[in-house]
Amino acid sequence: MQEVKEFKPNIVAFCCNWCSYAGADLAGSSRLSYPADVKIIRVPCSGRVNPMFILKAFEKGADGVIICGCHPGDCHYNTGNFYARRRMTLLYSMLDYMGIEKGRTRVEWVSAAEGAKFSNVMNKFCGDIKELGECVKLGDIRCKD
Amino acid sequence: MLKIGVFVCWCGSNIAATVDIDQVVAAAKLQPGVVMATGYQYMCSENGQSLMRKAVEEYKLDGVVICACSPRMHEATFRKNAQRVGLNPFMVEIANIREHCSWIHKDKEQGTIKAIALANAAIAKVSLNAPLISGESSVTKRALVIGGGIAGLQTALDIAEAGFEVDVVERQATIGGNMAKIDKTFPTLDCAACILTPKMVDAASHENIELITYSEVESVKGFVGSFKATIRKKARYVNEKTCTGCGLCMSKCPSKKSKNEFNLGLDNRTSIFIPFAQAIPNVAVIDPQSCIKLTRDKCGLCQSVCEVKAIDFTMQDEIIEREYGAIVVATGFKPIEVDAFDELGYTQNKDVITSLELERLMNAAGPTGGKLVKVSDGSHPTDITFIQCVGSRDCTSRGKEYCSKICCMYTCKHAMLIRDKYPDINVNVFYIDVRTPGKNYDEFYRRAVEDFGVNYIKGQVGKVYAEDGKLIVQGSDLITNEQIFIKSDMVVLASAIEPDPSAKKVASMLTASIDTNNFLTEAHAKLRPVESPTAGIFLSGVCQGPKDIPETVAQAGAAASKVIGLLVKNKLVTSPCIATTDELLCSGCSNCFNICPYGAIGYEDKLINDHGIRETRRIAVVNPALCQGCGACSVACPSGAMDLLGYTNKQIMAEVDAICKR
Amino acid sequence: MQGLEKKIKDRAIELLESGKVDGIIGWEKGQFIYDPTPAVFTKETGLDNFCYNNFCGANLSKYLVGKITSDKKYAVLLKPCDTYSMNQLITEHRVNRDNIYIIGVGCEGHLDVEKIKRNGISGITGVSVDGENVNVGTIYGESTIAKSDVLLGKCEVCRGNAHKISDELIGEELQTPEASDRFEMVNKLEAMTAEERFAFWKGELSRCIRCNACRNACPACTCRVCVFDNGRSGIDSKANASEFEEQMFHIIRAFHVSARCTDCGECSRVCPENIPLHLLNRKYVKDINEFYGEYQAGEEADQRNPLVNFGDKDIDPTVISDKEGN
Amino acid sequence: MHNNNLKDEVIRISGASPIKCMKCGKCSATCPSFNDMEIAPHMFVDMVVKGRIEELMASNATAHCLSCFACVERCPRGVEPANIIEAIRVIKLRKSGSVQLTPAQIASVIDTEIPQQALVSAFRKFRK
Repeated sequence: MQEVKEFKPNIVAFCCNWCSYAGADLAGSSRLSYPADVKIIRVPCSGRVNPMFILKAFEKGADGVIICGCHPGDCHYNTGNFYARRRMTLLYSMLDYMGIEKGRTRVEWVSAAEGAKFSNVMNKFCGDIKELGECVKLGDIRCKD
Repeated sequence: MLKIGVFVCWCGSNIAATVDIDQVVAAAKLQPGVVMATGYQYMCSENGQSLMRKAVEEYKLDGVVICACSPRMHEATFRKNAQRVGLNPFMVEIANIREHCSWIHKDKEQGTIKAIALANAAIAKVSLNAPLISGESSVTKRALVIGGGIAGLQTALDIAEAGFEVDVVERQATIGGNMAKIDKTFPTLDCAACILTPKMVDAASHENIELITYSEVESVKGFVGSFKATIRKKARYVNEKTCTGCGLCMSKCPSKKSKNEFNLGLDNRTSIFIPFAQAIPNVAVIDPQSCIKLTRDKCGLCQSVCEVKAIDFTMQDEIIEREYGAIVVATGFKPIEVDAFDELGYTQNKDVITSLELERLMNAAGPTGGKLVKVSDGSHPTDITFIQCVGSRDCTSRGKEYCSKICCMYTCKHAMLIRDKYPDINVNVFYIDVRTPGKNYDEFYRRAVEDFGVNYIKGQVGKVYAEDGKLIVQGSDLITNEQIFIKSDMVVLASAIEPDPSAKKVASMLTASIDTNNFLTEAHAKLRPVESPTAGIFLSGVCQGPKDIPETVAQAGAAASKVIGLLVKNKLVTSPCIATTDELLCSGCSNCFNICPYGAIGYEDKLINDHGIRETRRIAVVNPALCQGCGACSVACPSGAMDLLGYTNKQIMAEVDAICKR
Repeated sequence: MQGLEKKIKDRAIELLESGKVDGIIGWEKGQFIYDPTPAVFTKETGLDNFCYNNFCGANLSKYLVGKITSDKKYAVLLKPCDTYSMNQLITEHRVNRDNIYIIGVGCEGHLDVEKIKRNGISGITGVSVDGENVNVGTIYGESTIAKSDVLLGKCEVCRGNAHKISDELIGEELQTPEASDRFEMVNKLEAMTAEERFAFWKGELSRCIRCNACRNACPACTCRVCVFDNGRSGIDSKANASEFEEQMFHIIRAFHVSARCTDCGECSRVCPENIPLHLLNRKYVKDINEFYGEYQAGEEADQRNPLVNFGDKDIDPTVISDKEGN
Repeated sequence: MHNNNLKDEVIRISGASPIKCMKCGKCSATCPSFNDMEIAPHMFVDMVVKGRIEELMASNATAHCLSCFACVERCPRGVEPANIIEAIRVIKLRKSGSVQLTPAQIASVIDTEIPQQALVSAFRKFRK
């Protein structure tokens, strides 16, 4: 009998410094657990997240990428998350259009007070990614046959 | 390659209990560039910090990674520590292995794997770090206040009291603004002039305040600490310095048919005039539109009677250029035009008036000497109906979506004052909601109802029409569920207020943002309510949102304290984590310029030497004093010419890389 | 069409002779009638080799980007659809409007020689459009073919014969072709299952040879240095190190021109592998129209494009992530 | 009693947004038929929000609304009460009587003198 090894997804979370990173800190200090598969990269603002970062993550083997920012209207820089919202909507729609599982990308608005939300979001996202399994499509589109 | 040191904090058992410190240290040592790695019980303790300093010296480290708690806790601590030993503070990166790892993962194996990934990401990032040096910019110790109403004056007085020079630019010929027109103030019913005019005098006589009236700011260049403003001082045709305000010219002026703006057109004034008795400066001004001398080159009577020879028909606009460290916007408000509400008949019936007009009619210095009479025939009214929310909370094109905030209280005040002075007058008030949050405000409203017998009707008015010499107000009473018809002599409309039309122009001049209603936007709705997102621009009074007088004065003082806090500095330290342009790559396409929330990006025609090709190109230039480091521009830039120091594209990609490696 | 060519030529000579412009950017005769190439004509070169026929589909607006620092003045020939690109370039300060003289030329739709050849016609010596048909002269005689069958892809979705910007017009009375719904193929793709879509794009993109023709022809791709050539971008690449890089390239390429793309169709026209790259751009156009209101890049100069703009009630990306179906 | 299907239908047919109502009463203040309507316009709006559609349908108030649109014109929140009343009327009409003509039967019974407009409007109102 072969032992089935549990799939451990690789998940990158971009968190804005002012709301979501602090929300993640709060989740930590409240000991609200979520899977260790989520690794957080601190960015000043969700508006700093370049679509290239997301694709790069997938290229390098990420199975899911999630972007967390301040709630729309609460951006520390006033407008950053508004721009992020448009960019990510379009990018995700494009990935979907190319047949890539849209569930692998996500944007969530998490404030500094929403430690519980952060943990819930990550638990849910990890679950979704586990269901989707390893990300092969993004690296696969140009397989010559 | 940089020499990097890695320090892994146990944080007692906070980290060490779920993360195998030794494994993290061992893994770190394998990373390129890492010359030393060690664990320590409490890195933030003095012992831990000295451990780091010693290692920096011993191994000649160029970069340091601390694997510990959140950077929001101790990043500043460790960066300061680096500085103590001569290492650039921005060569220190934190891997958050407590809040983001040890505290949430109970499985030690998983926790350790993640801690290693996070440490590797920080190592990858720091190896691409470059020393960053904070910039400095100077501060011109002078403030500009745009608007000379109660907000602007209060701000100016507070700044001046702190010892800084302030210029107040006022578009009208006198300072005072809307408050000067008001009769009494709620909830205390003290007279507005009695509390405002002393402030006006204080401002005029203050050695640090210069009042630049009858003037408008034409353009503003520069940035926080060093703004350059161009102010146009309109020709008033009267020498401000010599005019004594005796008023002789006014009594002789034959052109008497101009609408008196101060009394909202309820009476007329002469072409040469002083706006009102307590005007400051108490100097006449000539209205060039109606002056016979200026329009038809005849008359000149005023010039001949003026004993001090103050009148000069050849006077030209004057341009003043000044430098300022901070600018306060206090452009205030105006009531909206109610002409569009044709069902209320403002344009058809003289006895339908606005609340501000009622203020003038009740004011002892107003057109009727304070005697409340019908505008149409000067007779005594016996029934007066007030209509609230005219244009407020109105989503149609006629009105404003927001609540104007002050109308409930001033309507209540009017009703009370009328009932007090003329007990024979019946007063009805149509309301949707009566909103009275504020100290002693609801008590005030209840007094109007209980002690003064003002009749409040929950409902709105469908139409106002004239019948048999009376105005009929047709409205609904939602409590009794009736349609009612009230005979009235006068109808008073509580018109909504809107930002002064100049606010939009001022905001765009200052690159300060405005909302859809043209109110200026604050930097943070809760935490920075008196600052504009644009550094060095502050907000005072109603230009930021509807406010009553006490709130305006409070905000004016708050704005002043922010200005003082800025002007008291000799140098402004600018964050080094700002956007920067690669001149060789920049195409000058303006994408970054369009997206910047701070107006920090400008364009210059620069001579570029691009691998031997010398040419002048349009290049984006970031102003370090304005850039706040959000990085939106670096994403808007398609070529990657714009990048954010401290969070460069390459650094973030390196982190992604390190994290995704399996 | 020949009459129009003569008219343009005469006017061009007049402009050069009078010194009003120093050069004309137009099309030069190729070896065959169907391969004219963009060229700069000056007093020195003369206009003997100038041509304007039904194969001049190339959008010439981009050729002015290289002239931005030049103090010479150029006239450029723009078809109606090309003027959108010109407006967009002006908006982005990529051309110097003061040194450009725009001659709007009439258009009756341009032809795709590959499509003609696919109909078994070869040895082409001349074409003339006659209403709904095209008469193709060949060394073997004349044949007639329906115009709608041989139009360039971009002309099938023509946006009409109005020039959005010009200094003068020549032959503007020509009737542009009837347009079909430009989102037809995008809709079709959207209606497929994710697997079908994936298979479609895998099939298409696997042909990419990274020749960068799409990037070079695109009038919105005008960066001085492309992000994929920028050593500091973190994604620069000369040769592809991984299979992933083409798709990343195409997604990013389309993303970078989204909201700035005028949907001129040059990317697909020039692709040697016939990859329908415009379908990526057009997806962004469609999404932007649906999510943020109708927007046509280059409709006028100095518009603020939807990606450097926002609304406080914009839709949330979770609408895409949580979309029903696959 | 609270029929949400009917409520949705009213909202769909009318295209109005009763939830935007801030209960100012201006619609009723301006209504020329107020005294004839047992349910005043502002009550219509509120009752739709609460799903009390059957009561509205049972009431004769719809018959008294003149469709003068003064309430629509003057509502500061864009609620469009007259359109809501009209929607109730339409629903009432569509439910009235199960015996209806099929399109094919119409031609034989039609009076050629009937204005086209009336026909079109009848089609719109009575279609199921």
